[in-house]
Amino acid sequence: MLDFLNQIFPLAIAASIPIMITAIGGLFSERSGVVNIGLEGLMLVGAFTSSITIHYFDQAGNNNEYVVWIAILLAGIVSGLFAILHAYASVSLKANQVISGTAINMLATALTIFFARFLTRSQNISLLNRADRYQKIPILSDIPLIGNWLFTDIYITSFFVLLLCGIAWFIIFKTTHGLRLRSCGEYPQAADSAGINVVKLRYQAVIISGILSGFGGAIYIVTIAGEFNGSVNGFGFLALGALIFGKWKPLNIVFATFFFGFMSTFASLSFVNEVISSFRIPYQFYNALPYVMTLFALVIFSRNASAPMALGEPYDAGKR
Amino acid sequence: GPKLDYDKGTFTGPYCDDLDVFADAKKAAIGMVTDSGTIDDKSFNQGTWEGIQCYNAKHTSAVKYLQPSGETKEDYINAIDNLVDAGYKMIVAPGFKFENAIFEAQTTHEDIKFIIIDGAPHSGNYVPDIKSNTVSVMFAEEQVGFLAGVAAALQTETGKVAFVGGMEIPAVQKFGWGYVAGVAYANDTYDLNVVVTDYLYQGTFTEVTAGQTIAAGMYDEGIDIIFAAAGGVGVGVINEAKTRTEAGEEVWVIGVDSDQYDAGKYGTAGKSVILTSAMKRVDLAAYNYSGALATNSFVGGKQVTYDIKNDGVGLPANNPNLAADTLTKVDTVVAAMKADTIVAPNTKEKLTTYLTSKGYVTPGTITY
Amino acid sequence: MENKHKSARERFIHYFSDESNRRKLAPYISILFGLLAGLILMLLIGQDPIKGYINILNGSIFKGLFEGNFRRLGGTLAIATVLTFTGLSVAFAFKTGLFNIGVGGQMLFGGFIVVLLGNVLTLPKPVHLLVIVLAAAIGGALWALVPGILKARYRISEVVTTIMMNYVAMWTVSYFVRRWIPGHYETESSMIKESASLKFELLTDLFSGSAINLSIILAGLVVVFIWYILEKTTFGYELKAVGFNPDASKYAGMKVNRNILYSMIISGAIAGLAGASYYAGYTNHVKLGVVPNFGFDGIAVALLGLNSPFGVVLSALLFGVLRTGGEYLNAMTSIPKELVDIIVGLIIYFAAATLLIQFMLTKLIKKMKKNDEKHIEEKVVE
Amino acid sequence: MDYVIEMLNITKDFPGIRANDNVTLQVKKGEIHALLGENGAGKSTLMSILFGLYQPDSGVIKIKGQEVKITDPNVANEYKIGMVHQHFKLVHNFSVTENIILGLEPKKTFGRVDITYAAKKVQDLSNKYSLKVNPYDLIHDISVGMQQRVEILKMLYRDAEILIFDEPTAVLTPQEIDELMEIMRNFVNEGKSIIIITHKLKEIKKVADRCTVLRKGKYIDTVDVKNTSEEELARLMVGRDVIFKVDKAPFKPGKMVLEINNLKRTDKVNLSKSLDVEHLELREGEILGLAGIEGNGQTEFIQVLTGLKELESGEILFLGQDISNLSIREKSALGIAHIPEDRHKHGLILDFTLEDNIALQEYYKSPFSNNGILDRGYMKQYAKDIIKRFDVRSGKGELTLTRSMSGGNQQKAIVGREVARNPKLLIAVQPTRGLDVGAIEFIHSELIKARDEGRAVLLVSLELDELLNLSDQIAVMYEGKIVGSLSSEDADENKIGLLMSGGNNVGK
Ligand SMILES: Nc1ncnc2c1ncn2[C@@H]1O[C@H](COP(=O)(O)OP(=O)(O)OP(=O)(O)O)[C@@H](O)[C@H]1O
Ligand SMILES: Nc1ncnc2c1ncn2[C@@H]1O[C@H](COP(=O)(O)OP(=O)(O)OP(=O)(O)O)[C@@H](O)[C@H]1O
Ligand SMILES: [Mg+2]
Ligand SMILES: [Mg+2]
Repeated sequence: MLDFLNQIFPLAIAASIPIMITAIGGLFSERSGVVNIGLEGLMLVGAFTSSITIHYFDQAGNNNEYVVWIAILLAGIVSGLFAILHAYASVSLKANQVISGTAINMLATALTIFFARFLTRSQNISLLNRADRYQKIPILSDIPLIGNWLFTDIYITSFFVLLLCGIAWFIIFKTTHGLRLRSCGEYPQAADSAGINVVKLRYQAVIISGILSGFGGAIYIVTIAGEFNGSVNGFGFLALGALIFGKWKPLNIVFATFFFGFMSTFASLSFVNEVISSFRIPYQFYNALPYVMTLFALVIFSRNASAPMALGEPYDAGKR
Repeated sequence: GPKLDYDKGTFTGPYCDDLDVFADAKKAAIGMVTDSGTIDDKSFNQGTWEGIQCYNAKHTSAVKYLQPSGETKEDYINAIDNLVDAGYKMIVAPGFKFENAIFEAQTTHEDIKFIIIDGAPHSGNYVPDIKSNTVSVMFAEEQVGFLAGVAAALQTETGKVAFVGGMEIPAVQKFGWGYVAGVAYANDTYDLNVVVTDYLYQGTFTEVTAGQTIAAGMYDEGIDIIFAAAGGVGVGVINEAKTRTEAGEEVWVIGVDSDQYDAGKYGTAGKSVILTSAMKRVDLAAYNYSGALATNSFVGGKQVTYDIKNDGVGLPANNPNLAADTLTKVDTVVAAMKADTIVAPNTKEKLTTYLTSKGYVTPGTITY
Repeated sequence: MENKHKSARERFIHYFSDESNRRKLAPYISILFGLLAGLILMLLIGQDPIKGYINILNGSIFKGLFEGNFRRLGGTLAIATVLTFTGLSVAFAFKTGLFNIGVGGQMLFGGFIVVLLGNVLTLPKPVHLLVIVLAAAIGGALWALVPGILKARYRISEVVTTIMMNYVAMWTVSYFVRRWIPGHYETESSMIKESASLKFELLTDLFSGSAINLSIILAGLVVVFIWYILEKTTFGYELKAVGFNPDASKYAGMKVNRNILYSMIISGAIAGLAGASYYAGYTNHVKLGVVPNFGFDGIAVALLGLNSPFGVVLSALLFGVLRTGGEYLNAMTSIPKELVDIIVGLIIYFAAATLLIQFMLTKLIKKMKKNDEKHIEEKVVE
Repeated sequence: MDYVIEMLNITKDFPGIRANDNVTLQVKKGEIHALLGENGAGKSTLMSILFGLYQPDSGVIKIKGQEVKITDPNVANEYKIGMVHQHFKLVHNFSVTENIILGLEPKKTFGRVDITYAAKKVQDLSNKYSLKVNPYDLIHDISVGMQQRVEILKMLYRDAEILIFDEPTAVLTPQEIDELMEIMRNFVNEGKSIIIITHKLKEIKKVADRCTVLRKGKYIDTVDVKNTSEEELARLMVGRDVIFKVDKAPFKPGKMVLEINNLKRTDKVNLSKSLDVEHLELREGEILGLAGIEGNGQTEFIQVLTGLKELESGEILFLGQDISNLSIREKSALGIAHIPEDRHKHGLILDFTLEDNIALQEYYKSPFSNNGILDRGYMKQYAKDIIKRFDVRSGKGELTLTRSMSGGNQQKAIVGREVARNPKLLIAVQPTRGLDVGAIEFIHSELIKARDEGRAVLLVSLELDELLNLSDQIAVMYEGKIVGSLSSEDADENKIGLLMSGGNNVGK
């Protein structure tokens, strides 16, 4: 049993990290009052950007550690820029944010494939450079239990993401910037009359959501997928789910995504685990398990979760 | 304005150079329809397209593929109609999913030639009905699966190997059955005790994450070679293998359909986690029939099997990761297969019989 | 009366002075913008855009039409039919304040029930059809019931639950198909019986053997029915009221939770009908391991159709034309398939930006009015 | 000239309407300047321009003689202009302190908000002006009156010298109003200047020095309050004479309509919202006023009465029938009509047309619908009748989206809808909150009319004037109990005020 848990934890962390950081990105956007169902598309843009970046490094025979980081960084930048489309529609044009998000998803799919074909002649880009995974971390890995669960077989990018989640929590709940951000999502009229530039803040927040989703997409590529293939497998939608499941709170989101990662890892490992597979439960059951468990968890933990009050409402500065 | 040469590729496949040029071949207009995957699936859509491209490279022609908007017979027929309307004279359709669509199309478009790979046209009753303008190309996946099994059994250090399938489609199943038989053969012949510890279908060709997790679970169990015939799931498997290898473990993946050596590369030293690949030369079939069309030597109305005898299946010519000894032994098996002294099982029943003949008590924990 | 004597220009100004009329126009303008952007893109990649668009129209409608071959039109209509159902499902939920991302799953489950009953029942065709259509609606409704209950009882966002239910549908269907109605291949179910197929010889022949089927009539009926419910019945009135303002609806004595549930169920039932249309009219069996894409396309269709039943029909037709025509375009030219996807994405994006478009119209009208005023003044001076 | 603020010839257009038309407003240092006008006269717009929320289309703003451009509230802040909006601009789940410092937060390292320091500063300010707020309370936990003080603190925190109050008294209890007036005077004594928007002439008389009147967006006049009577002010505002005293027929009570015995309900969160009503009765042809300071259980009482909340024990007899367990719909069908307190949240579906909103209570019944099918023709005609009868003004008649209507007209539509149902019992909760005198006059006369036709009217209001003017009997609620009941002859402001604040029981 303990062995099984020891095995699940590192894999579950790896599986949840891309969703986690994307959900945190979504958190910024939604805390500022802008619904972002375009997370999937933004992730995809990040996945593509990182892949094409690494692809060029690969071709140049560059195998330095920083390649991956450059790719992640660029992915963030490009996704952040792409998110401006969403910000422009939903903040400046006061558009229906759901439509705009849907458009973002559609455009991302079409454009990334278009450019992948255009640049590499294939929508399938395999990569040589990938994120490093550390089997052991000095001292930390030796801590009983926790050492096995948190500091074994861990990708360096996972630390990066956890750090970002911490920073996100700090910004949103401790800083003046966070206070202002939240006020825009709750009651932008109040923010405005307090001299806060709602439009600017929302732009910032949507762009941050793009950047973090871009990181998410890139990390998906450099840890899990190892190649780009025109999709991020619905991770963006799962991130959206985790955001709601996590009641728009960073810590809860971290747990929500981890819960999901844990369940899906458990499901996948059940195929392989000798004891569990000896029960001969149909594989469809395991495959459905993460989603079913999430539904149950929602019932238990997320009743009456309250979204930011002004979520989805375009802010009309002077109602002009 | 400047033209973007968008989808006319240079992807002629790694084996194009080796293929013979057809004498007095004319220009040909060859269309292809992909099934569920994309054209760049590193698998048989890509292989087929590479064959066609290769023909194009050698005998400048008109080539085009379409990815249908859906996966139904109607969608396929629409795509075929579109290609026909656009003037393509031969349509290549890789996948058993095209069986119904080709059955209809071969009648509606009598002057067009059809190649269906991995399946045979039928009216819905699964009884092949191949018109004279159609060829059904089948592959002996079990044979190359068998070879992969032999190689795996000979190369494993831990004595544990595994098979991961995507969805249970016929081609994947045959790879798997052959693989298990190959391991059994090696155990029997070379007095080994290698176990196919895990044999499973993940259920999709897309769940990369699941592929990675499953592979991790398997490698943790001590399995060191996984034969992955699983599309995107296989991508996850390969990725896990790379990560482990870079961290110093010694684990392997056996690739499928095409030579996946490149997909398994890590670092810049040119090393790969792909032990070998169970290749299925769809490119060869597509190339050959393109040539047949262009040289007016197309003979339809039949089913053709690409197998070890006509180099339709096999391990790659270059196998940097296989030991010399393994290669020799595999070559023996190849020879025996060509001589029909080894017959790889291509159904579940035949596999059971085969295993029994190799002294296996009926399969235990594993269901094939 | 007066209108008769007004010039076209005056009528234009008069018509668009009304904000709601401006809003109605927005989708058309966004389509125009999307197509314009497509035109520019084609030019950019060195292709002839006129030929491009002609190809799209030919491939989806006209090719063969004048020789009496209606196959392409039929195919486009068949796709549009499925999209009408999924779009309507999303739109109905939207109208009542719910965002149903789970149409794909509901459609799949409804379709599964259809294929199941199409396999195991032996009935005369009319009865069989009736049974499967009803069963499809019930199947879809059942699948939507879970998010409905979770929303009504626990206030859990249907956005998450419907996403989850999509995946659950995929695996549930996969399990039961393989248990009960396995096909020749492990990845699909067996075919439904002829008596359960919505294909109708007369219709198929009329459209030269295309996929068009009886569900197009069903779609027409359902669209009118839903419109009627929403606009003409107390039930629809309640659903909309609850969607807009649950608090006030409660004050007016409506049962808010029950209405949320009903709304979700109906949306699911329509999605289930999409399943009937697709699985009994188009494919005649279920493929495993995929959630149909029509669900997500339905969101776009609904949004472009301004969530109104008739708007949905129009936008479903447009999507049908672009999808089928796009493939033809791809076959005929070296314009890539992704280009059509980009155009569709842009249309949706511009649809989101309706406000910009309305704003521009407002400005135009103002300018025209001002010009007119000046004109009149000048006249007076004369 | 020692004007601190001069707004000269301001014009502001909204699509379809000129909200301010060449308006001029001049405020002297240290004065309380009232801004008076009907609903939609353009008062809020003018103040929003001063506060930088809108830009004027033409006109000049001068501060202390200097011409300035106030492009956004930040600029207004710099000129030390502060504003308490008609609808409070407070974030409901933020603390008092967080709301006050928003936009001007004291910082610690790493951009952290220094909340302890801020809270202390807020506490100090609060003490200085005896505002009695707790810096750590969450906004949604405190009363409306307290929320207003938070708004005031927001201005003080920003060192505002010119304070704008947009209808500050509409939401306050009489006691709170008095306290507010006191606070305002303190400010003026400190040299600050105040602009106050209100519809209540009495208040203007009480605190203001001068008064500027707007009508339909146009500037009418600026008068010295001391030398101008209430009647005069009203005439300036409306453009005609206004009758203040309502005419009522003599009190002729009929059958018992509503009788409440031993009604109990415990509120675990807020005990003062628990109910314990021993006895209350209401007859045909009677207006029963329910007085009480906000938050003393009136809202809950009405919710129990109408079926929105359940009661624990006791009986509610309606025409002799116990209705305590009936649903909202059943009660409404029996003939109970309800004009809710919050018209936007509870009274209307803002995205429905007027036609649909007018049918909101009866759409399910014939003749509005038959067998579940709406009779659109009837609905339209009915809506037209109501619009005409109750003078509901809007752009496109029954097809207007209610969202685009003015507050007064929205309220008229609700009153019309409920009164026209000819209910046996009409429950009106704060029916005139925030309306101008014209609209108030109209709604009052409708309530009286209902009474004179023999209906029972339960009027809940925070405004004593309204209660005293309309009611035949006034009951006072304090901490969920009826602490006194007075006939209109016996009642006066003092007695009621005393009861409201929990003083000794009289009457009964
Ligand atoms: N953002 C806006 N867009 C369009 N019209 C507006 C807008 N704001 C106000 N108006 C219109 O301008 C006019 C003046 O409104 P304003 O809010 O200034 O009135 P007011 O005097 O404050 O009324 P009240 O007493 O109801 O508060 C009204 O007719 C109103 O409908
Ligand atoms: N977008 C708009 N279009 C037209 N009129 C508007 C718009 N926004 C606000 N108004 C009108 O502007 C006026 C002022 O709005 P404000 O926010 O002051 O509310 P109000 O109507 O005074 O509300 P209340 O009556 O509850 O005090 C109102 O008459 C309102 O209906
Ligand atoms: Mg106002
Ligand atoms: Mg008002």
